Amino acid sequence: MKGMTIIVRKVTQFIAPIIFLFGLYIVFYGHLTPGGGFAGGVIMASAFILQILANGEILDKLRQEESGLEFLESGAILGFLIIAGLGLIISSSFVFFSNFINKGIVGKLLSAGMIPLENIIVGTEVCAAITTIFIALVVFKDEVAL
Amino acid sequence: MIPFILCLILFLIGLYGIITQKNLIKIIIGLAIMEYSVNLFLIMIGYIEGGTAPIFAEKFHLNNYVDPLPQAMILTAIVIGLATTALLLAMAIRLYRKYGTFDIRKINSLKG
Amino acid sequence: MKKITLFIILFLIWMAFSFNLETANILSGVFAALLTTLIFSSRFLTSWKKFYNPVRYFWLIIYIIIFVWECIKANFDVAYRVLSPRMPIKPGIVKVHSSLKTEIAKVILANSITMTPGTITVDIIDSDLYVHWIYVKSDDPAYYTKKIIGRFETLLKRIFE
Amino acid sequence: MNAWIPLYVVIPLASAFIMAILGRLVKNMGKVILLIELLFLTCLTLVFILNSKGTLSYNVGGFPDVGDIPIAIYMVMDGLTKLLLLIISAVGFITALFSISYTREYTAERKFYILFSLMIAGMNGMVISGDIFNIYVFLEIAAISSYILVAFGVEKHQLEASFKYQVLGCLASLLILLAIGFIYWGTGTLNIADISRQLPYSANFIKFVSLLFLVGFGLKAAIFPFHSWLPDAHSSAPSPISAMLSGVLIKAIGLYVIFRLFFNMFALNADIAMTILVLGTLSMIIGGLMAIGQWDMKRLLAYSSISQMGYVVMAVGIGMTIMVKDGSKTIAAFAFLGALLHLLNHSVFKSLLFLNAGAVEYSTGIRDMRKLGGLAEKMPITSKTSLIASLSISGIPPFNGFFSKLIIILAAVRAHYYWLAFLAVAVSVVTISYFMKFQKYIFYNKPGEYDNQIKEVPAPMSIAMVILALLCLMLSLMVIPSIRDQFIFPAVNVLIKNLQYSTAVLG
Repeated sequence: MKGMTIIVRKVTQFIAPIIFLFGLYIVFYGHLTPGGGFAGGVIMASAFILQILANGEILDKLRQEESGLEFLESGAILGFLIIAGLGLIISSSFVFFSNFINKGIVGKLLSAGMIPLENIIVGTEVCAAITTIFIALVVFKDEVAL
Repeated sequence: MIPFILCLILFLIGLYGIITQKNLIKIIIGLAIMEYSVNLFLIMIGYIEGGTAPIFAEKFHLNNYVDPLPQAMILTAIVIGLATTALLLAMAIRLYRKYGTFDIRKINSLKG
Repeated sequence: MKKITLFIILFLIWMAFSFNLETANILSGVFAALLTTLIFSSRFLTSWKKFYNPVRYFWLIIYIIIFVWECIKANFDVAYRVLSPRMPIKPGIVKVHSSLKTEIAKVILANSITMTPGTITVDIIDSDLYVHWIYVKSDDPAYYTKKIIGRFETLLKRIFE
Repeated sequence: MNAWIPLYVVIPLASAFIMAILGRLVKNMGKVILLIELLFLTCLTLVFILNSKGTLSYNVGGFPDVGDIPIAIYMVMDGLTKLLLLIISAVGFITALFSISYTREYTAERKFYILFSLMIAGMNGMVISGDIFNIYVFLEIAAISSYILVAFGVEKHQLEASFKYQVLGCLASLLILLAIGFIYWGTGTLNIADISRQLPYSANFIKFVSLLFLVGFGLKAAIFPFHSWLPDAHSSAPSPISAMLSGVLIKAIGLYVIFRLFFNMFALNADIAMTILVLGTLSMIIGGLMAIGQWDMKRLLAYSSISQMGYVVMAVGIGMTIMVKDGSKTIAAFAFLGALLHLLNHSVFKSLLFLNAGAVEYSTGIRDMRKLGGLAEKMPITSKTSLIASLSISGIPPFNGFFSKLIIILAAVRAHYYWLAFLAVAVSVVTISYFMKFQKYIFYNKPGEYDNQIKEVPAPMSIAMVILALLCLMLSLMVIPSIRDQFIFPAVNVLIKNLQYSTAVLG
C-alpha cells in the first residue's frame, strides 16, 4: 500500500514511539488506574497501525510481519493459560486462576499478585491481534484477485 | 427512562439497517450499531446517579459506587464484537474479490 | 547514538506520565523505554544531533511566544470575519514557496500555518506549500509569502537547520 | 474429581495455541495433537460418567461465597453436561480422524486444526459453564471459529454461506447478550443456580426474557422460523466441518442451552412450553418436506438435520407441557429419554452421513445427485456405512434411530398427543423416502459420467466411517436398562428434577 504525505510521515516518526510508550504505561499501571491490558494493547497497536498507514509497506513484508505477529499472539495466549494453570498446580486446593503471588500494598506498582502479569500478557496479545487484523485486511485488499 | 428509549431507538436503527440495506458494508455497520446499543444498555444497568468509579482510592465510598460487573461484561462484549466485525469485514473483502460487487442481490450462487 | 537519544526522550516522557520515584517505577520505565527504542529506532528522526544543542531550545521558546502572538491576532481577524454581517471572506488556495531545506522544518511550518486560524496547509510538494486562506488579500506571490510564512520561516531556520 | 473439570476448557485452548506455535516447525503436528487431545477428553468423560454420581461444581479463582451469594465463576458438571461432553469429544475425535486425509487439499491446513480445537474449546466451555455470561463468551468462541471453518475453502458459495451465517449468528448473539443484560437487571446475578433461586419475578419480565433467549438460541439451533442459514452453511462447509456443525454444534450451542435455561433457570411456563412444542413440530415437518426436493446431497442432509432436531425439540416440548400441567412424571421422563437418546443418535448418524457425502465428494468432486450414481461397487465401505446410517436415521430396527423414534412416538401417545404421534410417524415415512432417493441416486443408479478412476477413500477416512457405523449399531444397546441408567438417565434426571439444580450446585 502507498504511504501518506510528508506531513503525516514526519509527525508519525516522532509521535509513534510516544503512543507506544503510553500504551505500555497503561498496561503497567493497569491494576492501579483505569485501563489495563486491553486498552493499553489497543493503544500500542495504534502506534503500529499509524506507522504502516503513514509510511506504507510492501505486501511481502506485511505478510512476513503477520506471521511473526501470529507467533507472538499464540505465545501470549499460551502464557496466559500457563499462568492460570500454575494456580491449578501450585495452590493447595487445585484452583484454576488462583492468585498465589504475594499481593503487596494497595497503590504500589508491585502489588495485586498476578494481575499485573496477566495485564502484560493481555496487552501483548491485544496489540498483536489488532495489528494482525489490520495487516490482514490490508493484505486482503491489496492482493491480486484469485 | 429517556436513555433507555434512546438506546432502544439505536437498536432499532441497527435492525433496520440489517433488514433493508443491500450493501454488505452497510449491513456490517448495522450490526455494529446494534452491538453498541446493547453495550450501552448494559452500561446503563450498572449506573447509579452520582456514583463514583469502582476503584479503591481515597474518595471511595462503599455504598455509592457504580456496579463494575456490567463494565467487565461490556469489555468482554467489545472484544468479541471486534472479532466478529473484523471477520465480517474480511469476508466482505473476499466476497468483493470473488463477485466484484458489494450488492447482496448480485451475490446469489446459493439457492433452494 | 540515535537510539540513546530516543531512549532518553522516552524515559523522560515515562517519568512525566507516572510522576513518582519508586524503584519499581524507574525500572519499568527503563524497560518500557528500551522496548520502545528497540522497536521504533529505525524509523526515528535522522537528525538526532540537534537535540543536544541548547541554542536551538532558546530559539524554540522565542518561536512559541511569537506563534502564540500570531495566533491571537489571527483569532481576532477570523472572529471579525465571522461576526461581520457582510461576511468579508474571499477564500482561495495559494502556493507559497518556502526556503526551508529540511523536511521536519517544513512540516513544523505547515503545522504552524494550520494551527493559525484562517489558514490551512493542504499539501507540501517539494518546497511549495499549498495553503488555503480565508481572505486572499493579493495575487502577488511576494506579498502573500511574506504575509503567511514570513516571521515563522526565519525562526524555524534557526531551530531546525 | 473436581479438579479435572477446568481441563475441558484448558486442554483444547492450550493445544490450539501449541499447534499454532509448533505447527509451523513440525509438519503434521496439529493432527497428532488434536487427535490425542480429543481421545483424552473422550476417556476423561467416560471416567466421569462411570465414576461420579450427582452434580459436581467447581469455582474458578477460588473465591468463597459471600453469605449465600456466589462470587466466583462456576463450572457445573451434571448428567446433561456429561452426555453433551461425550458427544462433543467422541464425534469430534472421529471427525478429526476423517479430516486427516480430507484436508490435504487446503493450503492453510495447519489453521484448520487450530480452529477445530478452538471450536471444541468453545463448545466444552459452553456446556460446562454455570453462568450465563460465560455461556455467551464460549458461544462466541465456538461460533466465530465455526464461521471461519465454513468459509475455509474460500470459494464463492462458501464465503456467501458464511456471510449469511455470520449476520444471523451475530444477530442471535446480540439478542442473547441483551437478554443476559435484562436478567442481570432483574436479579443482580449471572449464576444460573443463583438466578433460579431469585424467583419469582414478574411474569411479563420472564416472558420477555424467555422470548429473547428463545429467538437467540433458536437461531443458533436452527429451529423452524430461524433455520434459513443452516442449509447454506452446513452444505457449503468442508465435510468434516459439516459433520461437526450438524452433529454437534447446533446441539451444544443451541439445544443444550435452551434445555438448561428453560428447565433449570426459569420456572416452567405453559406458554413457553407450548411455543417450544409447536416450533419443534413445525421444524420437524418443514425440514422433512424441504429435504425431499433437494438435489445437492449435502443440502438434503442439512434439511434433514432441521427435521431431526425438530423431533428432539418436539419430544422435549411434550415433556415440558406434561410437567407444567403437573402430569405424570414417568411419561415426561419417557419423553425426555426419547429426546436425549435421539440427540445422541442423531449426532452419530448425521455426522456419518456428512462424512459419507464428504467421501463421495472427495473421490468424484461432484455434489449434485443427478450426476452421480453407481458408486456402490467402486466405494464399498462408503456405500455400506451410508446404508447403515440411512436405515438408522429412517428408523429401521435394529439400528439406534428406531429406538429413539419409537420412544418419542410412544411418549406422544402416552401423553395423549395422538396427532403429534401421527405426524412423527408421517415425517418418519418422509425421511425414509428422501433417504431412499439419497441412496438410489448416489450408489445404485446407472453410473454417472466421471473423468477419472473412482477409488475408495484413504484409510483414515474409511476407519472413521466404520467406527461411526459400528456406533450406530452399538447405541441401540442404550435401551438396555443398566446401560441406560448409567448414560442417559442422569441427563433425564436433570430435566425432570428441574428445581433441584440450584441446591445441587450451590449446596
